[in-house]
Amino acid sequence: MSLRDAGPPIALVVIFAVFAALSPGFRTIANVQNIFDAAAVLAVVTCGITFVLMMGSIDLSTPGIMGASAITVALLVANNRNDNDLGLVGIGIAVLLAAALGCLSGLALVVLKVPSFMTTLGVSAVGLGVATLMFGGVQPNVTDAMLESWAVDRFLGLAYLTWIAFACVLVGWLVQRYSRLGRYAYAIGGAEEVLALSGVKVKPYKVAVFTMAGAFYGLGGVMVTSQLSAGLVQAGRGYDFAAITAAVVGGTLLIGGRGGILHSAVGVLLVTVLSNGLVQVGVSPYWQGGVQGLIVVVAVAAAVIPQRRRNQVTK
Amino acid sequence: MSLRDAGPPIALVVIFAVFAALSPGFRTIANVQNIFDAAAVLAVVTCGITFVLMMGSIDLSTPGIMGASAITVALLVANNRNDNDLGLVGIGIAVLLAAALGCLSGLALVVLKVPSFMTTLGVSAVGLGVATLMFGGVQPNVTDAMLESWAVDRFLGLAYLTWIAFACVLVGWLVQRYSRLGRYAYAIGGAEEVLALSGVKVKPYKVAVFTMAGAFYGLGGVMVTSQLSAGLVQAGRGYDFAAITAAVVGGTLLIGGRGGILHSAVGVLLVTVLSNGLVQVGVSPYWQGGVQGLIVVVAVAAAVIPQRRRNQVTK
Amino acid sequence: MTLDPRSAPDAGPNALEVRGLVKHYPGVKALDGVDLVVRRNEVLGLAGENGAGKSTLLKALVGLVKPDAGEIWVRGEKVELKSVVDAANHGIGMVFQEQSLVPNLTAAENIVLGSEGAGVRRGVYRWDTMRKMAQEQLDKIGSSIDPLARTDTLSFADRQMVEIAKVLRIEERTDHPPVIILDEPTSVLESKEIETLFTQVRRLREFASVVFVSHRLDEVLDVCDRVSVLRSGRSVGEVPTEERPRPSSTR
Amino acid sequence: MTLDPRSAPDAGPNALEVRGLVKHYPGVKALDGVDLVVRRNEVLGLAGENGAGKSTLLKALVGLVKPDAGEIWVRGEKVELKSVVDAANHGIGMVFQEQSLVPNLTAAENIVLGSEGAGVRRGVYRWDTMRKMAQEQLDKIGSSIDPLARTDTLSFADRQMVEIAKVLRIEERTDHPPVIILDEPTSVLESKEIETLFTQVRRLREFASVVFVSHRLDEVLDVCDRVSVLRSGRSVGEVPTEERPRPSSTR
Amino acid sequence: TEEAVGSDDTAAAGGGDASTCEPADVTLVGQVRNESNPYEASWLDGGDAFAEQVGLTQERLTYDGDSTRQQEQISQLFAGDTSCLVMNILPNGDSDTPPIVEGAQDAGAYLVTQWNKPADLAVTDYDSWLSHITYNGVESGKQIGDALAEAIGGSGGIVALQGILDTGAAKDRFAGLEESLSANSDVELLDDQTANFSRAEALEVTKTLLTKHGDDIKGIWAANDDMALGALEALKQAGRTDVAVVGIDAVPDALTAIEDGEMTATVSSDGPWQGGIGLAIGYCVATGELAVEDIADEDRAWYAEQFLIEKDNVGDFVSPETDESDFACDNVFSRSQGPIS
Ligand SMILES: Nc1ncnc2c1ncn2[C@@H]1O[C@H](COP(=O)(O)OP(=O)(O)OP(=O)(O)O)[C@@H](O)[C@H]1O
Ligand SMILES: Nc1ncnc2c1ncn2[C@@H]1O[C@H](COP(=O)(O)OP(=O)(O)OP(=O)(O)O)[C@@H](O)[C@H]1O
Ligand SMILES: O[C@@H]1[C@@H](O)[C@H](O)OC[C@H]1O
Ligand SMILES: [Mg+2]
Ligand SMILES: [Mg+2]
Repeated sequence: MSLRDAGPPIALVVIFAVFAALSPGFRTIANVQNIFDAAAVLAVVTCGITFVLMMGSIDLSTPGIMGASAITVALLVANNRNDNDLGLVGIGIAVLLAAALGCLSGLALVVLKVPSFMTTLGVSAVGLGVATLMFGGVQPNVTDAMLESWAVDRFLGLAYLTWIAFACVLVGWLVQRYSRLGRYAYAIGGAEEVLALSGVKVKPYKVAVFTMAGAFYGLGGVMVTSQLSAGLVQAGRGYDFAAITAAVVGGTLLIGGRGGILHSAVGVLLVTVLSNGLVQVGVSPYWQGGVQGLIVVVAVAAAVIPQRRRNQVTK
Repeated sequence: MSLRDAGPPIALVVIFAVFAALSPGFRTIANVQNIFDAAAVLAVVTCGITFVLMMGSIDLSTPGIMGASAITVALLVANNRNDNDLGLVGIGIAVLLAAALGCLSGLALVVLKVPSFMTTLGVSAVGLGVATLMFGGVQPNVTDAMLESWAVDRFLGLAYLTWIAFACVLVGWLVQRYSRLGRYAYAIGGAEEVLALSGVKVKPYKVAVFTMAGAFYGLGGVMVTSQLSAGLVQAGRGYDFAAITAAVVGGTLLIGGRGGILHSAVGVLLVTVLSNGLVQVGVSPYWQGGVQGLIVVVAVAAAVIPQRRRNQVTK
Repeated sequence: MTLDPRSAPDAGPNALEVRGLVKHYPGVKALDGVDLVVRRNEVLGLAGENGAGKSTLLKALVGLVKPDAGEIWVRGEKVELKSVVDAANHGIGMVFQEQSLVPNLTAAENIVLGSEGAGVRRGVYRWDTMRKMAQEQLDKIGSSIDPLARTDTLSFADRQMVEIAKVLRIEERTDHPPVIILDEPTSVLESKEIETLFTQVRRLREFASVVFVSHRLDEVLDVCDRVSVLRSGRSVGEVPTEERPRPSSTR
Repeated sequence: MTLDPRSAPDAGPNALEVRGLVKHYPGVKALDGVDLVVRRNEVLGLAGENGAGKSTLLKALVGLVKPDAGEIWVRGEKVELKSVVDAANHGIGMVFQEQSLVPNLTAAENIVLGSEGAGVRRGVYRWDTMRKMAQEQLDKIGSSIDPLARTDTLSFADRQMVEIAKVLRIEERTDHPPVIILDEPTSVLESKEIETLFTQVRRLREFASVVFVSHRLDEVLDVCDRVSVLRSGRSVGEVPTEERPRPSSTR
Repeated sequence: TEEAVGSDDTAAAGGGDASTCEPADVTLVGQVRNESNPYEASWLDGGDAFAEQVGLTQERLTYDGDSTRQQEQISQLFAGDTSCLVMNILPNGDSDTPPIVEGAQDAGAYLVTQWNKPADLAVTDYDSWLSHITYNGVESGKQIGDALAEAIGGSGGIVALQGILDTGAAKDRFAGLEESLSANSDVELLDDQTANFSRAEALEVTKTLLTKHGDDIKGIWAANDDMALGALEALKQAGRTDVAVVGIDAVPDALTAIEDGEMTATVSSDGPWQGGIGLAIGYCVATGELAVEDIADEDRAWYAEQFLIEKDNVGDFVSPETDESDFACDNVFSRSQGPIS
């Protein structure tokens, strides 16, 4: 890990230390577990968006895709709205639907050549529309024991969902490090035209990256459903910015070609520690939003100091 | 106007014609006036964000700045919460506050070298925080006759607010065409490093652009307050994406250096015609979000076909 | 495979032949009916003043420029080269004047990019294999860089080596020796590096034909078997280096 | 103003003097103690093989490269040039090998960029004045392009003219004739355009000193009063063009 | 898991009669979405008023309509001292309620929730979850629908502004409107659109509907007062004074509008009372003045009394003061309109 990559982990340690010093409640084991649990969904979503950002694209489809997946899974596993009881298969279908929506973003990007900012915003609207239609006015509540247990049962002090998040980070890291998809995504962010010169057709990889990202968001939607025991259209609200923020805070640039899953994971922890710590320390809710915004800006500033020039592209 | 710039106006005409053919209600004079009135606030906000996008930056501070300005103006003109009655001066102060918040985004960008994506997100949080503090639990209702009349009184069939929007577009166009600020903003998007080589200090211009954008958002917040006769913290909700969408739909690129106020104005009309038309045609509310997302994507696709390569940077 | 009667030499068709190639740019005739012959396993120098059309000609040979008229024959077969990949499939590869590597990938990945072969199995990287494949190419040109270094951490000269190693991989695609084109490879190198490069170019001749472009006459004379001279988009002569008098230069 | 005894010629101090300039890059000594004298109102050629250090030297003269050692004297005054603006304020300007124009601005804006003077009053553009100012510069070099055309709609050659016109404006900043540096200005021009450029360079001599870099010997000989030769970062000679034998070239 | 925890764990849960708190040891927490929503701000003010009444202060929490943040804030409360913790919570949505309830049960805190609860989650399965209060949305939708029908003389066209489509409140209220429509067969629903409970969105949508249907519109049914107020602005801007408007929530601006004759009716959901009552119930149980076992099952999940407010009775509601006697321990269920069906 180069010096340049060391900024965010150092910031994480510093912020953690400051909160631990300020608040006894913060430094308890229970609270640290709490932080990991709270970070789980964001971590999974960020895994997906990291690949997109690595390519130099952006993805705003998260809320729509997560909403669609949340409602879908809630209606397919055991629930109070219908007699479905598909269990894991239902979860699989929800994730597949999410992947299909992600694929749609990617296709619109490469076929219509619309910037990802617009295609993903469009797909988000479509996802929310689909979710609202399926929602049909009655909250589907999950009664599926397995899905419910994911949020409740613990292993080594952490909720199953948190372990799922760890697994996703691991998978994401393997993809980034050992798969053609991951390496090409990275290369697209570095020098797309060189890939084309070398005879690599980049379009399928772009579509594949958006598809994979969609799958991660879909899993995120499932996880939210497990936490809430219900399928919400709003399951993904705010996760678009939160995930981009986490990735950027962790050192993934908005111009592509830098950063990666581990960077993003650090970013997720940073953001989560921050919002947990502010409450623990007792910052008034009036101020929390502003304070959090400022700290994030400062953290990013600290992180980009060693790489100023390159970070300027979305200026 | 080159062929490349003709896409969005053509799309506007086509979409307008389609709705006019489908719905008799759509093609009435009253509805066209209605569309202009409905576009007014978005047009003003988009004026501001266009300069930021032209520079190659992005701005997500709109909701916070508009909220702060809305509450401020409502508390400074004649209202039901206090005895202030500052009239135009109150409006001026609200716009100045908004400009100061915009300035903050710009300063954080050039001093801390944090990407504008993050600084403006931070400033939005600060603005919403300030607004909530001032709001203090009781809706300030505006009783100022002048501010109220802006939304109600008409000149040549259009509300005063709509004429204000026309004035803003005109001012924006003059700034873009005839001021050093506007031309340099454009040049920064085109080739920032050349400006530096030529001895131009670009930082003050960046800060100035964000400040000017803030002022436009502030005026937008005042206009919302006039329309609702009340100062809402939520006055700017959704205007960040709506404005970026409008600008992009109109042909302003997210990489800077292209587009401009007139492009954005066309984009604003396109977006407004779309949401008006969908209601007029009677598309079910459950479908509208999705349909609108799709049409926007297609409209952007149509608009970017002549300029494919360059539009790819936020890929 | 059509044998071309005009060129038929003793040892089968030429590696590459260009006939009457024309390319217009708005306002410029960059190529005005160029002819060029590249024999097998020779190092051909391409000389000519700035703007003579050298780069344009070479780009046509690797499918980056579509000529307006004229023909390209590869080993006696008339071809149409629509892309770099096309050219590579015909065994023609080029090291560009500006570098074309992905900066944030490793040297090994850049070398095998687009033809990873056994280095990637079912989409999964086998770093060991890939390293070996790259090492093989680097060994050919005698470079000792670490194949797993990130490209943007390498010196300019080393990156040049990576480019050459990458181009050399096109021999995997054909069953005959490739044609390797170097467009002003020395312009950014130091003299020690240039020496290394020359050694490598001479070594290349054993298993490839090489087209070598340079402004520096001494270079061309040093390393080439023959020199073709271009002026204003036309061929104005073709001289074996032995017959050519050593002209004075600015040195 | 310190008069330098060593160089003092008849007509006051030299326009520009460089003494023992040294610049290291990682692994390369790009400049190894270069000396250079530019007299008033002369066109000085700068020759030397690729990598000789020409561009590095010139960049030091316009404040883009900070030398590790050595001195730069402008009209008998020792100066430190920290930026392009610094250099311009001392009357030194350069046309870059790669172009440095803002593509989406007009030619006129590019020409006056950063020193708009009367073209902008209180932040407001006066397009008429600006057009006239630009026209004046373009007239000096005999270019007939429309000052209000967007730069990216111009041909490469015309953009080159815009660059030269832009650099010429530095004479506004000093009360003495400027030093204009042209780094390989012909490498991308067609011969007709080169002719025009030469005419303009000769014309420039009347109100400026010019440093002209080119690979092409005939060019240098054609247009320059003297030629300085660089090799491996050192000056290896300075020849008035009349005394120099015309060497053969690849032409 | 609910059953096990719910029935046997009474001692540990602290909700039973075994443990009583000193009044001074009680921590009062009120949590709503936003301070920037007048109704919700008035709720927290009501909580403050009650706290003052018993010599305590209320901790005001807001989570900005963000479910994750709500859960986080609550789990942090549970990480502290919970033995005398009293919480009056507005869950963001139905699905946010179960984890809050489970957490309270585990922590032994005293919890009252309002508005949102999954239908199949029974308060009586728990003893830390003291009560759930809501208003009958179908009823309110119907009441204002009927008032609107009457205001337009029993016949004519109306348009409906729905709330956020994926909330129970929006759905129930619209169902109430549909009931009302079937009873008033001469009233025709010309159009229904969503304005997402938002004043600004309602303004735009209403303007468009006004041009679409013109003079056919005699009335506007809005699923909350914020939207009704937006619609009023649209009418003002269109120069229309002949259109009746109804809403729900009884926010101050709506009451003023009714007083002024601009708006026809709204339904009270008494924010200050809601903010106080939840804390009052929790406080009474925590201090031992009320035992969970003594709370009747029908008072564990109940509809609170709501009033149709029209011009003739608006005066009674204009300044919604909390009444101390409402919060007396023997009076906390006095506003019940019966159990949630
Ligand atoms: N893409 C292009 N568009 C327009 N003109 C071009 C383009 N590429 C080359 N030219 C023109 O074509 C002519 C030949 O250029 P080319 O680059 O082939 O010359 P060259 O011999 O490689 O020169 P150098 O020694 O400078 O590399 C020049 O006049 C050049 O300006
Ligand atoms: N920014 C840099 N970093 C590292 N080395 C550099 C840099 N710029 C130039 N060099 C090296 O310095 C030496 C001199 O380069 P310079 O560009 O000055 O030569 P030149 O005479 O202009 O050559 P050319 O005729 O190719 O333009 C070369 O070895 C070059 O590789
Ligand atoms: O403002 C709305 C309110 O009227 C309703 O009671 O519940 C949902 C809220 O958002
Ligand atoms: Mg060339
Ligand atoms: Mg050079």
